[in-house]
Amino acid sequence: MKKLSSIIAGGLAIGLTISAQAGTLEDVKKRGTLSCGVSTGLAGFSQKDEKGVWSGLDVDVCRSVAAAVLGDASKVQYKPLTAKERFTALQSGEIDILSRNTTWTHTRDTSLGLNFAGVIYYDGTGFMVSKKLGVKSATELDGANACIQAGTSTELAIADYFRENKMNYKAVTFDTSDQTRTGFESGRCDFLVSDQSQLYALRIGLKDPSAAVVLPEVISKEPLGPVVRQNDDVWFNIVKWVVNASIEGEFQNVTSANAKDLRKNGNPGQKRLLGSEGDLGEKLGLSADWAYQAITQVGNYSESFERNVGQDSPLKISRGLNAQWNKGGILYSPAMR
Amino acid sequence: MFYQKTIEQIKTDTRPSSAGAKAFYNNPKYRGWIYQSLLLIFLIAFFYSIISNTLSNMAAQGIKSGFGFMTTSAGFDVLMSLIPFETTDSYTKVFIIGILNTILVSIIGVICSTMLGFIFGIAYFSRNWLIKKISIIYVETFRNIPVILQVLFWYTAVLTTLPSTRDSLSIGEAFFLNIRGLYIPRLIDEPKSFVVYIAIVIAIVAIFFLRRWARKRQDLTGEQFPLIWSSLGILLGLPLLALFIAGVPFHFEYPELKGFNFQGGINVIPELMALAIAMSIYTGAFIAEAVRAGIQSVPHGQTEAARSIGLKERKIMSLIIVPQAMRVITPMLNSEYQSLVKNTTIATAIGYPELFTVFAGSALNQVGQAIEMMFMSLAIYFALNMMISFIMNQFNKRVAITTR
Amino acid sequence: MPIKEFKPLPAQPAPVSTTGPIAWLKNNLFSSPFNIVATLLILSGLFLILPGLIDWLFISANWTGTTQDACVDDGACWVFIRAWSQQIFYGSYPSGELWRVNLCLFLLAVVIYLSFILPINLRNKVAIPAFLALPFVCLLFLDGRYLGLEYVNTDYWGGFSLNILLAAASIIIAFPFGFLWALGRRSNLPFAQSVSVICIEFFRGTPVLALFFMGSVMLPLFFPEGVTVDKLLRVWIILILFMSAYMAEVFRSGFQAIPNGQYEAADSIGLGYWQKTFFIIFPQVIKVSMPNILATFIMVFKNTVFLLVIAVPEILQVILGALTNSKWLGGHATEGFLFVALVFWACCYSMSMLSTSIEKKLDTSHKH
Amino acid sequence: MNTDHQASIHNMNEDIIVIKNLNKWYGNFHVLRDINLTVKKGERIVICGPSGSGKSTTIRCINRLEEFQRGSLTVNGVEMIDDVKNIEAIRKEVGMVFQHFNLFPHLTILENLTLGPIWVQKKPKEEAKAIAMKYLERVKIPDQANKFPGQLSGGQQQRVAIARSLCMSPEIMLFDEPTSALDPEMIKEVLDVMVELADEGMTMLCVTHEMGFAKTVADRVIFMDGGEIVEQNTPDTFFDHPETDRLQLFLSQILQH
Repeated sequence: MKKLSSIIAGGLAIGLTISAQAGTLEDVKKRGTLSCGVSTGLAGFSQKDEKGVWSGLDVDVCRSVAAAVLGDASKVQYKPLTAKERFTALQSGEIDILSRNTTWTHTRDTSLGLNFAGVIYYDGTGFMVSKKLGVKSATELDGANACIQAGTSTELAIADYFRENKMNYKAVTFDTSDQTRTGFESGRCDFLVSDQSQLYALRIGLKDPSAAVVLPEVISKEPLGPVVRQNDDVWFNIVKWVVNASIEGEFQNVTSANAKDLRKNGNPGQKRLLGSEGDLGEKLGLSADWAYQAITQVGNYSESFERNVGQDSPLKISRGLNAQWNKGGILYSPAMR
Repeated sequence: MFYQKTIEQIKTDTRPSSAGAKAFYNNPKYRGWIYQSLLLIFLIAFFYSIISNTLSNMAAQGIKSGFGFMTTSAGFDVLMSLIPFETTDSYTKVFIIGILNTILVSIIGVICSTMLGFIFGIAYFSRNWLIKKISIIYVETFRNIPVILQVLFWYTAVLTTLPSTRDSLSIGEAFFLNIRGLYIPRLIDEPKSFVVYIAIVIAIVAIFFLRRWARKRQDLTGEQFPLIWSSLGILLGLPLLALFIAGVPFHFEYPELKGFNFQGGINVIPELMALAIAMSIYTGAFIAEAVRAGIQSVPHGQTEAARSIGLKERKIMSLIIVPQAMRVITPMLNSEYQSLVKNTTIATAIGYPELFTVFAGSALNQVGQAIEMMFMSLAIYFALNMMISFIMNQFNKRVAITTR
Repeated sequence: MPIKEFKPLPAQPAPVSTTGPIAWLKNNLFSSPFNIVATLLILSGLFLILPGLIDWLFISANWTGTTQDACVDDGACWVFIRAWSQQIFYGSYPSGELWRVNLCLFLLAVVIYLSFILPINLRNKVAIPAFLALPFVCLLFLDGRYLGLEYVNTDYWGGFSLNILLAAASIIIAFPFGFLWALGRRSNLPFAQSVSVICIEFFRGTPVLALFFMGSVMLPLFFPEGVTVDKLLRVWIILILFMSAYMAEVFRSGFQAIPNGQYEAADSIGLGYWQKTFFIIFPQVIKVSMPNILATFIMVFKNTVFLLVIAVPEILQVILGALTNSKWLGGHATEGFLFVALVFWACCYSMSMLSTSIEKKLDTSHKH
Repeated sequence: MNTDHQASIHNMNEDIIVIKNLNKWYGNFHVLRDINLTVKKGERIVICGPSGSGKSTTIRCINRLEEFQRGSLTVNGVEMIDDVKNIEAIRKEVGMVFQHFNLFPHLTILENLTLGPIWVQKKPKEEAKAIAMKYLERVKIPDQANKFPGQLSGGQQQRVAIARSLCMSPEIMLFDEPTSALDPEMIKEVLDVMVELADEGMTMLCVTHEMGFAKTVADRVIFMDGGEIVEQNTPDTFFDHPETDRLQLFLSQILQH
């Protein structure tokens, strides 16, 4: 009986974690892994393959942070979360960082006890319609049915848009984005509303992708980025600057392939970023090679983008807004000095 | 004296062994109170810690509390509602729409699953080998597959088999069936239409009296009256007569294809169809099993005895088998209906806007007050289940009295 | 009068018209006009559906390959299932450590087998503790930390093995809880009784989807700041409470099936309340409740699929995740759902067969 | 009333049941082999034999609770064919009492009795009740009319079952081991009712092991074994001078007890 109860005690202890109040950085270092909240499955952003390996733009944020903090991009513990539980999971301390295509809004930033640490993808709500309908603009959609994923900010955005334009619509909501695609494909609704990033993924999934077009209208701003808990500025800074380092890396032409070389032979800006000059890492409470590790192991923003959602992926999303500021986009990293 | 008082308790609770009965903690009465006090202390501590933790967590996370949100505007659209709804309407209205939609699909589910269950339950006893096998396959297939898969399956099946809006299947220009659902004409009242409604009421009352008259007549003369057919005749005939006397005081609002969708008429959305089909088939399998068990619980000798006094097969069923089987079936029906109501929550997988999808789903995501909204939803499910339980218990009493 | 010797008439074969395939057809398929019509309708229905179905399922299905590109034929793309099979059954559990999951499944099978073959006196002493220890032993093995094995976080557990183990671990722990609640409901202590009734009715009246949702969103609020409870553990707690309520009702009807004489006999040999309950009543309640326990288990086992709404990587969640992978965006939902349905059907059907056979064994009453 | 019965006894040369070459199989098992039996009106027949010999099956064929495959069966001039109307007509002529009574547990005793008269014979309720009470008095339990079967003893239940059959005023009564599920003292009360019935001239076929009843009441005793009729004779000859070794053996076995 004694043995039994000790087994029970041991068993129960496994699930319980009491995090020290010291700070996320110490917790992560002590644990040796980064706990990262991701989506249960979102093509190009966070997806698992047959071997159980996670990949995607959202996932790469976590990998970069793990590389910067722990020196190893694979030391990430992925926690798939639904839209409903994502903030609770972060607030309760179950995850260290939430990187789950979450739109940066005023309300979320100010009232939930959270901080958004940057933007990794400038998104917006868009429409996809069947080519057959011959619709050229969203303003022609009066009286149509809309396929929407339930419980997203899209649900509100579309209601606002239609009210503003004095049009009617009928919302057909689905639980997952895959189901919205099925609904759209079968003709249950006339158009599909979603973040543009998803529209491309959903379009690829159609039996005949060329039969659908994405309309030019973008009816809302949806900047997506990683989120951390409030009142932990050390950790907030780390995540913020890891995101920036990846963007700066692209700007400075530092890639996973040439980082090693540039660390020795690069210009001062590159050297500062890669830690061979200056003390940027130290100021964050990390080792000097924090950004070097992140870029060599995960790649700069461009590499990550093209690999996951861009030209090297099945989604083939063009950079658009998400290009560097000097190339027609709005991606702009604060100065790395 | 003392022992006499507590003898009931001793019998069912504790029986002290003769040794050690003196110590007060061995006294069953005190022991019971000790257990209960410990339980009470535990519960107080438990709830106190939960409530204080929750409050401090909510404060830290900036979660509001209270029911203020009920009056604010929802801001999103609901696919289907039995009452008029605008995106600017309040969450209270969303809540009511959710309840109504839950009740709607539950009622459809209860009726259809009962029909399916009885048909397949009785089919098990068919002399036709194929029918019997189909009954077995039906029960064993559908009750052993998680209902959520069945909902997804039927939804896919419904969506893939129905034609697009432009190629709707139609009967005349009144009934249309397409991927957006079933469109039927809506009946619009005119001033004189009350005549028809009165005729319907009269017909129902008339049937009630006809039944009594027919029973009395049989008691007196032994002659049987074709009650079902004559009732049907009255139920259809009287309103029809009134309809023509009043000069057809109705007109129809026909569904019409305008732009993307049909406008007007009544629209039965495919989500409702898929959910109702899945619920009916899934629950029907359990009811069929209950019906089978109920009929099997009636010994074969009952049938033989009834045959030997010359009763016809149909009368044997209605006078001998069914009344006896019902006492086994009724309690099972009660729990199946209750789980049907609870299972409607999986509508969230296909987006039928019942309570859980629309209120504990969409609305909760926008408002974020999980505790209030979850408990409001749960209260509704409890209320619905209690209602079912009440009705079935009344029914069960009637069955039980005549069985003994 | 001389006694005649009785010579039985030789048995004759039954007339051909009453045996043999034709008679069988006549009796079972075409015995009345109604049956003839019904049979023809059913057969024509089958002929309409079956060939296309078989063609899609088997003949023009794609069986070999590892990527979506291998699915060239019109039929089902079983390559999808094959490629994802490890995820479907084990989730992301590390490939090298799968033996631990298999060990747990094996232990579960062994304990169940033991509880059927052991003599009754050993069953109480061996099988019950083995059952109760099993979930925790499995926990230690799957987690690995405390046994010096590689640590596998619960986030990596998943797939169908998770459905099985979670359901089993829940029902095992729900046993004592359910039994306590049932005792509470029967007891004469008014407070204990009402607490039990409230617990039972609350968890029986709540949709399981709502319970899971509460486990994922509301439970974290109940713990003090800084304390986090693993999601799987929260789910486990919810499942245990949910099942306990159903088990309590199962036990309650079990109690009612036990003849009063048993209580009196236990009293007469001077056993105390708890002794009486555990040594005399409990084993008998378990025995008569066995079919209902299995039915409850089947119900909860099926309900584990609902865990997908809170992103627990059980089997259907794996399928849904796979459907969103950018390399598999071809819409293989049908194949995935069909496969999950088949897996569940096979398990639940065999369990319900087991339940029926136990019921038959238990049913010693004579029916006439 | 009595004169009526006397008349029917005198009218004993009228054949009421004629069974010719009756053969029955359960699947491939040959249960009834060339049964030939003619019963005259008012005749009282006891059938005995070891279990599985086909006694019950034989009498159950008479009111078509069992089908047969070959041979012919005529009841009161109506030949049994595979036709619903025909079967109903025959069942109206034949009452049956079962080993396990088979009363309808959800109906009161009175309702059990009036069920047939009301729904089959389409009699007014009051008339049906009067008939029921008449027969309940005959089986000596009119005071139990409003109870449910479960509240009665086995013997009372069996008497109700007999009364239920009599309410349909059948020409023939079949008894399928009516006493074998009863305690000894209850056997007597049931047998008494049966003897009374026999005295009134009812045509009776009775499967029973009550040899005393057979000796005192039966006009003819039939011994069956292996699905065939081995011997039939008057009770005296049957018991005192069995013709075959099989019957001798059977008698020696049951009389030992």
